[in-house]
Amino acid sequence: MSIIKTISSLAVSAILTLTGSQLMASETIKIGSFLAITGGASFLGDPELKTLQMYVEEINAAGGHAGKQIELVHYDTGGRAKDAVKFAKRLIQKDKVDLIVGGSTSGTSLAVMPLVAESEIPFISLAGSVKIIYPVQKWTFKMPHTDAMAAAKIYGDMRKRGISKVALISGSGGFGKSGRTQSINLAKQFGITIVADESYGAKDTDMTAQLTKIRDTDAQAILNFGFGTGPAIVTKNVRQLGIDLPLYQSHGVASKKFIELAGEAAEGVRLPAAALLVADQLPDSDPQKAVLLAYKSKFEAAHGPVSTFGGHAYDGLFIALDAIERAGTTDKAKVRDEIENTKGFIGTAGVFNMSPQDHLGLGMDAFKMLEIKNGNWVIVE
Amino acid sequence: MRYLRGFFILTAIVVAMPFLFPDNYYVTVVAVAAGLNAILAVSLNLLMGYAGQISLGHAAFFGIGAYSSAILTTRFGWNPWLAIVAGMALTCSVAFLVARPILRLKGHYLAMATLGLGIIVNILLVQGERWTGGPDGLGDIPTLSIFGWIVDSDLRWYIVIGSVLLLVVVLAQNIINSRSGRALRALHGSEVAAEMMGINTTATKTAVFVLAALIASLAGSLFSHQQTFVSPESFSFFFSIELVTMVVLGGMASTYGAVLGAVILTFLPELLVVFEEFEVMIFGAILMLMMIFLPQGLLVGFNEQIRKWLLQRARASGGEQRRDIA
Amino acid sequence: MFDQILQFLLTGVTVGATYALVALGFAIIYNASDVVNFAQGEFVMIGAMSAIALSASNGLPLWLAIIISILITVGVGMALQRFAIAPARGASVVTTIIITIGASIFLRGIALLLWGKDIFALPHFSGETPIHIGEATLLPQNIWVMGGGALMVIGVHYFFNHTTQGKAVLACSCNRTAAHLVGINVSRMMLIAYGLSAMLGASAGILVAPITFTSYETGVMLGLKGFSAAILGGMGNPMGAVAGGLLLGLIESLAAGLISSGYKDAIGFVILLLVLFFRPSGLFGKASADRV
Amino acid sequence: MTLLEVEGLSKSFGGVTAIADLCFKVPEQQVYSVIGPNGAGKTTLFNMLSGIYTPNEGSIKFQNRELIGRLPHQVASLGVSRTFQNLQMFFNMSVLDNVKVGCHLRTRSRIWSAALRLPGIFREERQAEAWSREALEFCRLEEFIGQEASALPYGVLKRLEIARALAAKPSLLLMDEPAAGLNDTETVEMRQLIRRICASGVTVLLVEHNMGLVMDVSDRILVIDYGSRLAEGTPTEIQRNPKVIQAYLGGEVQYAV
Repeated sequence: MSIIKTISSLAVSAILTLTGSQLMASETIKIGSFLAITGGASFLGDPELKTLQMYVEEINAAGGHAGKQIELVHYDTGGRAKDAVKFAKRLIQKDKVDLIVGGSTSGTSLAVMPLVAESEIPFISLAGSVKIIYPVQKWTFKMPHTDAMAAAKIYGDMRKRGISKVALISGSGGFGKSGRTQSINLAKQFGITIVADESYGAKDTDMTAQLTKIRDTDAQAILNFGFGTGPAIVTKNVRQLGIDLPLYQSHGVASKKFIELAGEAAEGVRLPAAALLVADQLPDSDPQKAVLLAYKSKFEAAHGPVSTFGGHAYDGLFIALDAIERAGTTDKAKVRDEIENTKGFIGTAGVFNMSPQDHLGLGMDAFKMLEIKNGNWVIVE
Repeated sequence: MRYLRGFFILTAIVVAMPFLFPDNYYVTVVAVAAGLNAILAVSLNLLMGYAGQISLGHAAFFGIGAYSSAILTTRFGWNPWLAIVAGMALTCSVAFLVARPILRLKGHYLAMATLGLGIIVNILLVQGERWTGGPDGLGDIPTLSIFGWIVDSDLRWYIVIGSVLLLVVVLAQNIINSRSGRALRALHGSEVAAEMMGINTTATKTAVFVLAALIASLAGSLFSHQQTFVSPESFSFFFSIELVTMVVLGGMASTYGAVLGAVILTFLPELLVVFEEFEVMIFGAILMLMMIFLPQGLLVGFNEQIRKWLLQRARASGGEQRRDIA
Repeated sequence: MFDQILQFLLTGVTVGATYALVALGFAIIYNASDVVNFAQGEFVMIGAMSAIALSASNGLPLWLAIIISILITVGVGMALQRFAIAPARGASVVTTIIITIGASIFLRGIALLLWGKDIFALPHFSGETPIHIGEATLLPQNIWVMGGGALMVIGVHYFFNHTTQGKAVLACSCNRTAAHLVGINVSRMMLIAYGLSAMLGASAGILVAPITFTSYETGVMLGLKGFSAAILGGMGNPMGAVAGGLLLGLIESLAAGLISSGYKDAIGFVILLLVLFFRPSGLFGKASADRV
Repeated sequence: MTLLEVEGLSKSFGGVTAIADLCFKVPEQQVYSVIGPNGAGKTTLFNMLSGIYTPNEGSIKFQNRELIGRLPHQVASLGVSRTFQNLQMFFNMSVLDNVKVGCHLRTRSRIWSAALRLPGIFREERQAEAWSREALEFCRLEEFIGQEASALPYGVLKRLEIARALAAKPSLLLMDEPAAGLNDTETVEMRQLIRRICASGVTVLLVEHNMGLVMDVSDRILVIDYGSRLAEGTPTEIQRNPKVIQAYLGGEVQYAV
């Protein structure tokens, strides 16, 4: 009988939620977010959520933003596009948020873009794919550098070292696939030949088979696009097989976790990443330095090693809040216009200068080429 | 028309909801997802609950339908309705081709084979980037229009999905209570006896497998046009397992059980989001407990509980003359 | 070319050894109770995660952490039998499958709460200097995986064929009532079977954790691969499960190396399906016939 | 008229001979019994007659048509129905639906027309129900019509299986140990039922261990041992046949020693 009770109480609560009033005081800024808090991409969503929560709490404790309290409504998509669409609708229709900052993965971001356009609500995506902002869509903005920029940065570095033949290996997830496509598209422009094109599954535990094939090509460097355990295993396997080619990873591994997992094998690995990782190595004249150190120390005090992913949430949140302040209202159209007018915003990913043609607003200089030395990142340039 | 009694109740609920809760997120958005899941669960239940052929790969056919619609409308500019039909035709041939070898298998081997089929289809969706857009998926899928009535709002989608669900429920009930439906249940009960009653079990299994796949394909196309975006993880083996769970949770061999299971499994995560990181654990615990205490599924389980309760009351009041019932 | 193939084979065997241990766990539980335990992968995860938690954050020596984490997992396995499988006895096959799926989600949820979403690595047992066999290489940990796996397979084989307890477990699987009648404590045998299976899973998890890393979600994919391997070998035949695991590992590695790394999993499943079409009860499974 | 003619039938499983060079003829509208010790190959014979096993050699002619090479459902469609030694009820269905499945061959509707409930379906459903009631009444099972098969006692299920087989309107009914496990009263009812079946024009091929029942209802009896024919004849002839006495009693004597 107790089951029946439990279930009926669940049913009652369901009905209550169904009928419950959704009126909210208008004196708050409602920010909605859907993130991959669990699932394979949780290493993106987790620091993003922590960052959002941390700053919203701080602002509210300090009396709110421009006199208004901020309310953060967030849902976990698990990285699934279907759930992203559902939760985006929930944010828009049920929670009636003023704008959305979220979408950890490109798949979930791309999936909600038609909905965002139709509902006319500003959406700041935290995902990497260039498809999100190219072609430009009126209501969608994006914080992280694109995978095309990462590939270009890597190729630039390769050319400097005289490398022209590259073996490509990538994860079969959205990030890896998209990175692979951009790398192939850009290769010609940089005079680079792709001599191998291998891939691995997100949960694969051994990539020696793929790397053995790569070893027997005439590649001068290996480039890996992927995130999660994959890149760490690739790095270890490369060393295990005794391949001493330069190994390039993508910005998907821009966290201390990667160095910890790959251990000694990570020595000498190069990757493009935002300056956040090397904040303390920046010259004091760098305009970003103060912002980066502030974010880094705040995050690390509360949650451990910082990654660039949480930084994107920081950028998104404050670009949104600045726009609201400039607009003097939470009116969606006006806020959108102000986001588009963002100029000289100093974020963790770089200095943002948006325009109607550019909903990202970052230049190539925002990316730093890093090399892992003695278990830490060093700027090479 | 006794076998359609449940259908009329279901119709009443589906029609009443938007009036009772106008413009409500749960009715227009979650209920549409629940409706699609229910269509899938009802079709899977024909195969699994009635014919006793477990399938852990049903999402594959859902995916084939969805991607057929997506690819044909976006890349070739086909009319959505034509794309739906083409998707069903493709699903039909795929299902027909694999049905014979796969349905020879029994029990866990059948489960494995269907699981493998589902995973293979999913890998093709991920790897076939040129057509499917890879893991990032495919967007800008046009919505449906019915004689000029454009299905462009959540409420309209509710009407479309609700109608299709009711239609599928009627189809399923009609089949179950017919010669073919009895043949299905018979081969579940005893394959050899069914054969001896003149039932061509191979053909019957194939027919129900194809039928279930067709319905799944239709659901997939609708999903595709409703979401206007598809990506492979919506058709992963996790979703196949979720569908099986819906069928078993509601009560195997009951169309309404399948609908109930789908509704519960769609709404449960919506309600559990408030528990944040506890959500996964609570969801697992609820699933486990429901199956331990109501192994026949919720619908059958509840009916039995209610019957027991009535019996107890009758006994308490009726006394002596009721003893024979027990 | 030969060196390449040698490397593919070595890789295949190491990966396959993990699959084999998980598959063996499936086979043992299936043999004892006719249940396909979809929470098998979770045993792997719990073993690895608790070993890491104990050794890293609680500072226990590695060997002690390993022993304790195996005991924890065995406890989880027995609890699963006692509180989730036993009460549902007599339920249909699919219902028990859903119960084990529920259990695996539940365990994953608990792991998420306890250890968070991070990915962890266990230190290699004996260094990371590659061992060279011709042009092919191998890590010392790979030898641990293969050796540990082989030892456990032999142990399980001995247990079922040469000990009274092991035979008693098998007797329960053949005929529960008869086993009960000859004085076998059936419910205890079930606990032993689940405990043993959990032990295998945990050991597999601990052995591979230095190479493959682990997180609260690791169990899902390994469970799936283990189930595939068990089916490939023939459900209910423990040695078949081991063979199935090794074979699946080899197929994947060779497919990745020789055909296409993107489609290697698909190739694995296609071969599995082909095997089933020709041998509907797996490679080493006994065909079952209904008596009428 | 011969309804069923078996010639030179042989079947072995992995080198073990189950049936060897068996010949017999079943005349129309009679009760023809096959007896023999356990393991003599009776059920194997039934499984070959109904298309479940394929013999290694020989022929099975039913109404002058070869049965070998036909699948069970094809055999059934020619007018052969059967019951099983181990009950093969559809426990997931009601009593009425179980018997309605028996009407499968007498109805035609397909899954697609059923899904759309085309008009013919209603007629067919009513017809199937009428036939099923008829079969249930014939087996004196009308009181159970609304129940679930899983709720019935064993003795009733044995008769229900027969009702289901009869609903197919077969010309030949294979009965595999219909009286096994029945008490005395039920056995008497079963004997009467077999007689009624035969009287209604259905030829019965019976395998049974209850000798009283066999001797009482059979027109002719075939005795097999180790898969081959030992004797054949009327019950009286069989009872007097020294080989049969030897096989049965000899076996018992050996047991006693």
